[in-house]
Amino acid sequence: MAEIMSSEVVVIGGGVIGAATAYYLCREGAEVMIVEADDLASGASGACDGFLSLQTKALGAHLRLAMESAKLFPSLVEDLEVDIEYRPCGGLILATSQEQMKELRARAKALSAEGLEVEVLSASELKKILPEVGKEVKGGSYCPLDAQVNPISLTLGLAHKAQEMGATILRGCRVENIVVTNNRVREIHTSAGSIHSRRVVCAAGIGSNQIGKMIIVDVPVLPQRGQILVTEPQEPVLPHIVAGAEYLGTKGNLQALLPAEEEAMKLGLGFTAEQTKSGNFLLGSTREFVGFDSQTTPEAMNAIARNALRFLPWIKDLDVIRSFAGLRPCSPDGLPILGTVKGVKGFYLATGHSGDGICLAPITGKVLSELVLDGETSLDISPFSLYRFK
Amino acid sequence: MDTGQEGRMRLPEESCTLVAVGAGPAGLCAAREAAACGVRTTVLDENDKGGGQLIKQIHRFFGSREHGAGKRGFEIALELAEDCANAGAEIRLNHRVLGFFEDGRLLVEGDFIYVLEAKAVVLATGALERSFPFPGWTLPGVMGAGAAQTLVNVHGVLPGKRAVLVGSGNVGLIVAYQLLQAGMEVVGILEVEDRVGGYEVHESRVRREGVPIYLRHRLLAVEGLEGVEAVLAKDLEKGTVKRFHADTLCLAVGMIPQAELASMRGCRMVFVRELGGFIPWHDGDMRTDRPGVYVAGDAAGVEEASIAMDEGRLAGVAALEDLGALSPNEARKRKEELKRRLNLLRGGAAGRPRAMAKERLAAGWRHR
Amino acid sequence: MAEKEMRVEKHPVLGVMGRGRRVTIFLDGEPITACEGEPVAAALYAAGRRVTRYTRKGHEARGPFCMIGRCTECSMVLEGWGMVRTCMTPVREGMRIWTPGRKGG
Amino acid sequence: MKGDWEKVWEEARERPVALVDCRQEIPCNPCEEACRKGAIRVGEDLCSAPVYDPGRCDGCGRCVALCPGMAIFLLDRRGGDGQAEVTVPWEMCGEIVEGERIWAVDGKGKVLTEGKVVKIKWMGGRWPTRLVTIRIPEERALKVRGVRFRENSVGSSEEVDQEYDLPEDYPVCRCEDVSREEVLKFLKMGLRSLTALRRSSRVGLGYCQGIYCQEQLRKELGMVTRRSEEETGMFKVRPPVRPVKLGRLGGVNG
Repeated sequence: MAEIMSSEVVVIGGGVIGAATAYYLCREGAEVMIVEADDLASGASGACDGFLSLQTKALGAHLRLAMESAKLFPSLVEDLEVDIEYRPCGGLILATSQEQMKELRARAKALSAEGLEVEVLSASELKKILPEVGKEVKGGSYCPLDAQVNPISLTLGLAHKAQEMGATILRGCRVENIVVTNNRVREIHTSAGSIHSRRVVCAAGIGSNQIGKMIIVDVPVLPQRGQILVTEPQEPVLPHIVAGAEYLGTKGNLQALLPAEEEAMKLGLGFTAEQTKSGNFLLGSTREFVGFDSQTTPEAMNAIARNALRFLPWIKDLDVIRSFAGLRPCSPDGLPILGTVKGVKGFYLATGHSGDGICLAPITGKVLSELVLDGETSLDISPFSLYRFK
Repeated sequence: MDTGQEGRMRLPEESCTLVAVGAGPAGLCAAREAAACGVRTTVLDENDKGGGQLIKQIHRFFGSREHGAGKRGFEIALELAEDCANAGAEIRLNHRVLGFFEDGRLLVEGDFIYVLEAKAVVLATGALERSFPFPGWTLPGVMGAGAAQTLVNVHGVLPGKRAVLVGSGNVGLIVAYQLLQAGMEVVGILEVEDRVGGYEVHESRVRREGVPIYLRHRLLAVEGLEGVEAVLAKDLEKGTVKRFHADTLCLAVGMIPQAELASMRGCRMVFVRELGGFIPWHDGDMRTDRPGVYVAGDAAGVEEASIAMDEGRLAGVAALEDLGALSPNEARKRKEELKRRLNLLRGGAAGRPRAMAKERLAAGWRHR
Repeated sequence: MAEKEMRVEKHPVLGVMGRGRRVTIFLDGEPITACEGEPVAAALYAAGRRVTRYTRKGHEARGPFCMIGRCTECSMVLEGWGMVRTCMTPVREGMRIWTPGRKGG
Repeated sequence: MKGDWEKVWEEARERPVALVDCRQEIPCNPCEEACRKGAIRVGEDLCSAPVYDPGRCDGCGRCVALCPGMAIFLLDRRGGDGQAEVTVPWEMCGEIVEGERIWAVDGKGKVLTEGKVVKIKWMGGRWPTRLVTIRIPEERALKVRGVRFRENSVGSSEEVDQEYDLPEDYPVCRCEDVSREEVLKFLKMGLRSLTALRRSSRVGLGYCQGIYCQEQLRKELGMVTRRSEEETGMFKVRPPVRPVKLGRLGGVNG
């Protein structure tokens, strides 16, 4: 196609990270173009739950990033025109053994040391905030700052607001090549024509590896499948977002919290539950490396259902009306990949969020906008450098 | 069964040679062919009776002897189910297929959930009544014409006292007639076109009972508080609006093929207007583009029950051929005979566009 | 509408329609006469009850639409079991069903 | 009078004969199967209209009972008294008794005359049809296609005088109760894929899995994008395609 476009910044990917980046860039007055191969939230951002969970983050930089991100959500609620269904509901992690309780206690201590308030609850204390749990449940940890959001509305809201501020969104537009001359990004070839731009943010999620190849950089992002069950809508009955301790285990590869069952291990099973604003329960989830296959499987549906009933037996009479699977852009250590790449000026990475994309989107957008426009960030993002893997 | 906590219960697995999903005319006929040939055959259906939507058809059917023509629909349903069972197929009623995965496995809910694997799967999942939104369409008392038919003919319960029907195709005409048979008053049939859509013989039947057919009348809205109280329609000739006092509105505006399982399985889906919408692509023998997956009946394009029967038989024969249970020669012979019959059934003015669509499908179906 | 008027007693084609024995079911606590084995939705219709649920958003009345288990408009709460499609659920003596979304119910 | 019917008219002086009023291409031949005298032929091409030879008809009435279109009748003029007996298939509710008077109507439902019911006979398999024979003046006999007690229900509507104001907003998606207005709002935001539109508007995310509203959403999107239905595509189908209890799925309450 002959059309030649130009933009100050091009953001590749119309998921939550791309939308957030575009939003914060636009707030700083930048001219932004979002290039999206399909449509907004068509990848992992549209096929995940709405957990904004702080207590599940890795200690250290990851947690700090998440805590900074959490602070930004209330401002988004104010600023975005779409109802993002943000609910500061607090989050629970439930333990099903004394060993797990011990781990949760240790984590709570460590998290508190880093400034995140987390309370350990005995079985009887737990009863006060979640009256009915499975017999196996021995207690849990509660983080009042954990919250919930509608990931699709969030993505849509950010992108829409960016658009209002002048951003252009190219839908159904595939990036075919990135032209680099004199060590600097110059042009992006897309299925809709060429775009002249000296700054490109790669927020392409599981497509990041392919984008990286265009500038001969290996971006180690692999798709990790997460399956979720959706139930019929109900009156609000689940006050918090809830996860099982094994979710922490499979997420952070914490030996002490991995599931005992072989099948569950294979699926990377970890219990999560939330009730959305529309009333549906979202029950998760798995962590599987199966390439780009986003089908749901009978085994996982069965395993997720069975696992959910261990924690919340009273939901057994709910109808499951759908299942879905998202492909998380997974990095080798499960932490995001943020920052520049060596030898190619004007290319920025905002990917590899590994299932924390929704939670980390606002802060990612904010620091990326700083990085792109000022060359430096208000928060140290060096722990998330691409070069930590080498 | 185990209560799940300690029970490391996995999904039970089962296998069989041929599975037909749907115990309507297509599924039963496909299964009968297979079972009669000695192949281990299972039919799954979510209803508590076999026969599909034939069970609510109390009128005598078109077709020829092979299709039970001249008999009433429910009578044909009983015979098909009996034939199928006598041939040795196992008909599992109250079994819901929840999923058909790309690896070919079916997830089924009967008394418990299980995984079913089969070398051949015939999807005969039927169709759904089409509807469209308009003001008041969600009021109780607005329903599919087939829904009203189910209520009166299967359960012997009237949906109301006075009905308006929308659509003068064969379904609209027949259902209007059947509501009258059960003792309901039919206030009128609304038709947006300038002529009746169904056969003259069906039109005549309702007209003889004094039911007016309002041509060039568009349904505007339904009024009512917690149920239908009146139906508004616009006379497109005069530009005036009529209000009909009725407590029931039946929509007879076509059917949509239901082939969601084919779509889930990864079958190529094509949009064929003449056949009601998206259907799995299939060749002249009812094979989809996925090995071992066949489709028949309304799920392969909305047509008559008699066609569903022969398509089911055709799918059964094709599956038998692919399974090696039938010699190529024998299969060819049977397929030719069935195709000859199908051609005859699609011979009239009403059938020709469908016949042509089916031919285009068999020839590969490319975008025009 | 009285039950007698809603049930087809003698049909010109089907003759006297066979029905299960008369039993009582409870709709939002109120007893309703039904025939064993017929779908709950049909029993409600026979009793002149067409509303099967109220929507969560607009509190609008809804009723059976497809009668073959597809539209889910007839879904109601069956005590001890949860949501069921009433057009697919046979009547059993004493079953208690509740109208979802009904105010003051 | 058409050629065939002239012959029917003549033959009916000798014995009751069938009057086959079937002109359309209908894939159907029970009349041929019903006739033991070979008076009705459809032949190989199922859709051809029946060819009928009144000369071979013995007036048994089997075709009248079995015709799915209820388009065959009997005419009997043996009386020769200016009256004819016409037999029609009848499957309506209510009772007809011999001796009572009833309307005779034509194929459009117009009342032709009043007649007296002279015979009622059940024919046609396990679930038979009633054949009702009425006696009417013979000049009307060829036109009779039915009998009826009630008057036409025409007149049960009223004209609405004022310009009728249609409610503008109504649900597109029944399950999730999403209005058309809401859908348009998301289209205005620029959503262009069916999946994205579904996820954002929630049309099709309900209990029924979007089988009713999908077509509508496709239409709305197609109008904006000018894409055909095939190009717009379908909702991705995810299991379970029928609601299933979580306990069942997890293998608990079997």
